[in-house]
Amino acid sequence: MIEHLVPRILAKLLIPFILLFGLYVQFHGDFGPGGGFQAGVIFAAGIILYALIYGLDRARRVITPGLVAFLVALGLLIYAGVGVATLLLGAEFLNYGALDSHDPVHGQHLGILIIEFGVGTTVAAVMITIFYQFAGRLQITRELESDETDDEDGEEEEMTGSPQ
Amino acid sequence: MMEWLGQFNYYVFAILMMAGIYVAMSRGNLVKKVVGLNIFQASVFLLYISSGKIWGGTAPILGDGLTQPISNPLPHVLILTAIVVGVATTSIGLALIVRIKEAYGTVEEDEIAEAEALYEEELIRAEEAEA
Amino acid sequence: MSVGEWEALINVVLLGLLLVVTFGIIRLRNLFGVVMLAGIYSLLMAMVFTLLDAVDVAFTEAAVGAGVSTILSLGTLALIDSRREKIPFRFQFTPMLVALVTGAVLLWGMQDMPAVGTADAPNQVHVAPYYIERTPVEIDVPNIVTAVLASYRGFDTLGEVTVIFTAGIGVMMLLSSMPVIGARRRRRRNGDDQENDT
Amino acid sequence: MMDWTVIASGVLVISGALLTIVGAYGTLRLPDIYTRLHAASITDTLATFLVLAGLAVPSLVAGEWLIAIKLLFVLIFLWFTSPIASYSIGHAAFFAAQKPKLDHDLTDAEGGTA
Amino acid sequence: MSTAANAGFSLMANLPALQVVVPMIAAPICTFLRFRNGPWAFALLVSAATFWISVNLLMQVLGSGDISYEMGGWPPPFGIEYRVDTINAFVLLIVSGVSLITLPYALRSVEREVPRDKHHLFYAAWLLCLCGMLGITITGDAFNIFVFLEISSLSTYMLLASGRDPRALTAAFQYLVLGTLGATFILIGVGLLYIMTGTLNIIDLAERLGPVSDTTSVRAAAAFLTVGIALKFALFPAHFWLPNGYAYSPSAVGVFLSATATKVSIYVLLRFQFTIFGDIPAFAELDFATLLLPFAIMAFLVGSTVAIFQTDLKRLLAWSSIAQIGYMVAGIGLGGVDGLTAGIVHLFNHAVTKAALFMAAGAIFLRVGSMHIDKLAGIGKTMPFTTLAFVLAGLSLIGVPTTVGFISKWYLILAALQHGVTGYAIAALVLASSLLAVIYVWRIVEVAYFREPTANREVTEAPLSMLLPLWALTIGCFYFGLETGYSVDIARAAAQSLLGVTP
Repeated sequence: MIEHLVPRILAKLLIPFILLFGLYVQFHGDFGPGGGFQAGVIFAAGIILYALIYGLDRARRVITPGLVAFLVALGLLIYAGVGVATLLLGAEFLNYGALDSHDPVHGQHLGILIIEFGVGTTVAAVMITIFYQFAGRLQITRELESDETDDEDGEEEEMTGSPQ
Repeated sequence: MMEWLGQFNYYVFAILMMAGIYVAMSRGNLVKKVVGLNIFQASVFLLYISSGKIWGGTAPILGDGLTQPISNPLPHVLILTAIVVGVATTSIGLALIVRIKEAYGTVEEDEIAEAEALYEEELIRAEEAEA
Repeated sequence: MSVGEWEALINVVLLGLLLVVTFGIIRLRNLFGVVMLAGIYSLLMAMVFTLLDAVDVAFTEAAVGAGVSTILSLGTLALIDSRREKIPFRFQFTPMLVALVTGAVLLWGMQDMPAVGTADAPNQVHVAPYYIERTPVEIDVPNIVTAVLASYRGFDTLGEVTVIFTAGIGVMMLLSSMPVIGARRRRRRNGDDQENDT
Repeated sequence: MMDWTVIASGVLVISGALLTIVGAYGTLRLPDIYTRLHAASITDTLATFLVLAGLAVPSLVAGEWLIAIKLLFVLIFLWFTSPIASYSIGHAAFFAAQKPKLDHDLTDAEGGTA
Repeated sequence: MSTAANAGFSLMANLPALQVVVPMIAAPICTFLRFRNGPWAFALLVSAATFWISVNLLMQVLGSGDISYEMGGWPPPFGIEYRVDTINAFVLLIVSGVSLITLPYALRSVEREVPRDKHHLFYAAWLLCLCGMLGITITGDAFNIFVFLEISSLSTYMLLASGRDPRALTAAFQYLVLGTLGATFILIGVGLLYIMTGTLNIIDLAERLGPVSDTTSVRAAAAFLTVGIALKFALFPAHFWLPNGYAYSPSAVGVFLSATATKVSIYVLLRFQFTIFGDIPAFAELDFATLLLPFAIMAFLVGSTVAIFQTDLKRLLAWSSIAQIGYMVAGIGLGGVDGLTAGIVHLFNHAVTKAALFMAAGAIFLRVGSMHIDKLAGIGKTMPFTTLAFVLAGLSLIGVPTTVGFISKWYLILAALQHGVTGYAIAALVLASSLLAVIYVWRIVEVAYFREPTANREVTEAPLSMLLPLWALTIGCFYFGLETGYSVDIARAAAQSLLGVTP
């Protein structure tokens, strides 16, 4: 593999800012354009850039596929969990007003903050997962194809299992 | 000036939609089909967003001293959801394409049909050999 | 010219560019180029959305359509190792008929639709004013889109998150097991003469 | 006062737009990937600078520093990423064994860059 | 408004939300369960819970009328409303019931046909599919239908492609293209309605359509909705993905989808057709469901004919499903209380019959390892219980009296006979199609009972976990054929409420 020195240095410089921008979009969504979904995509873009430049294996060591798979489910659970919490507090599903018994408007703020965080988590994790799957597949296919030219028997035909 | 523009956005939507349907239905290459679907879906976004616009209005973000009318926020919300649905469909579609390529060695529709027929023949032959 | 008229003019220019790009996508056979044009299409769409006051949507379309979709498509192209459509552009009757009929129904249906950008269209006077008036009181966030997205229609958004979750586990399911190059190998062994791909 | 702002920002934006057109024309007409890249990078750096500067002028005059600073961030970001993108494309082209087209009919191409 | 009710948590009052939310929350949890059979047991538990909820909902609706539930506490046109009436409570019951009865069966089928490391994802997709279909059914908001439609579609693509047979992949992709076209058509239709009325709530929409009902836009919207939904339920010209999709995906998926997916889409058609456009006089002469009638007739003729020539048992059943979709749409297209009753009761009856048939086919596939008809020779002797169930359910498919299939066809023909000469022709075509069904069911019977087993491999009876659900459904075919009190009465009540006729 060729050493991409220039992009590497630039990525080192930019990735923190991309992630920071993701967080800004996440938590500034109440005031300007943005919100959990956009933030998740930007955050994932930062990680994907990292994986593109430093290699998939290194990215997987930093953010393991297991963790990402966990986050995929976690985000949805956070969102739905808020709904369940409001149910248990005696209001309708997703009625955030119930989250604060004194000030429904504050309850709404709180609810929106939490569910946007859930949205961001799931979106970022799903984007990273999808990228990992496609990129990981590419890696494996290349390896298999280079193996294939070596031996002629179709031993790996029945092979199943996870690439990770 | 505004009059002749009346439904220009909707006309463009109709043309883009037709283009999307045509690409998705006519092209044999699966990747191009997915791109066609993307065009098709994105054209519908144009329909919704155009319907929410007020000329001379402003984005639905409240601030001090707003005097202009505010464009309708509801279509924006709906389309945010639709965009997400679109990318979700695209990713599943592309993943399926990858699997199809691995199984049949091609992403062209007519060649897939050939490979599928070949696969079926082989299956029958294998079963006969077993029996 | 008023602000609204300028907006309408820029709108026409951008939509014209959109049409040109679409035409390019239809005609181009190089898949790499098609994917890039699809990215440009999304970016142009995002610009149109900005103009039409849908800043949140524009943001998302730019990030998703021009960003994520393009990356995924490029990844797919790398995986399927195919750069060019086999069949050149040619006229096909049935799809054209379907497209034309759909378009005709749509154009027919548009006759009675209110013009774009008018403030007294039905959808500007029925539910939308409620959101615009009540958001400062009931939710108290400046971005009305966020208020509607997260609270008034929060359940739609929960559905949206579920959709993206489904896509995530779908891709995991489809691509996580070891690739079975079996069929391709079989094909290669059985019919060597069929090697016409790549 | 007002006119001066409009003229200044207008000149900047329009010259940026003209440069973009030149860059686009060059990208289309030049013979090989390296020269095309050259035309494209003009659009990336100078043209964006001019356009963004043109946009910043009115907000600076009106004293809206926040907008100007945001535009500055955009500019810095573009100045970092665009050259890198050009670099990466050139790099990839070089390793994909793309040869510059030196034997091409140059008179045609020179017409494009003028 | 957003003020919280301080009444405390009430399970019964929140059933409409829980109906959808329980499987939705269960899906991500399911992805955490990696141990053997864990995901399956969990999905079964969740399915049982949703079934319990839908039974209670139906009882509440029958007892005290329609239920309206405000998501997030926002009043209807502004927030999303869940609205349960007789018909969707009935469909909810079918969907969750099928899921509950199919899951015990799925255990062995999935073990064999889906790689082990994907089981947690498979069952998560199952739950999402269930959640999507329940959401489509229960919601009272036009855009919410689209969202849940996509949840169920995406998970359906996954389920179809989850097996090992590569032919399922192409079927899934074809369905993806077609399904996306269909869903986007629905989106266009909803958009046009929204532009004309400014609302998305179905009840509010129906009211506000009155003044603008004479516009071309509303008609175009109705056309887009009808075509979009027809693409979704694989009506005749859009059916080509279905045979391969059902035949080459894991058996349990075929059972589940054939019994639920098309039913839910047909419910959506009913909902748009009658609740939204029902009161509009302009639509009296141009009824879009009636325009579907020729396609429906083509569907049952072509479906039954092609089924005869199939050599793969599951493909045969899938083609027969295409025909059955035709019957349902024909019932709706004929209109009137009888026609609608026929359509709705056939939703239920076909769910029971086809689920039983696909279960039997899946059980045979598990033991024989092939679905080729020649390989099934003598199966009546080696797998007596499975084959007997298949034959009995097959009788119901044909429409022999005392079975549920007879009930549906009876009402369908009754409805057709009210339409004069064309009606007689349609009734005759229905009978002809039933005769074709006799032929393809007989082919299986002939192979299964009157040919000697040729395979030298030992074929044993299907496992009990498959036989029990199979026989439960087979008995259901006869029980609901004799005791029509539940299905027909509810269907008739639903038809009357859709048409606004007081009983």
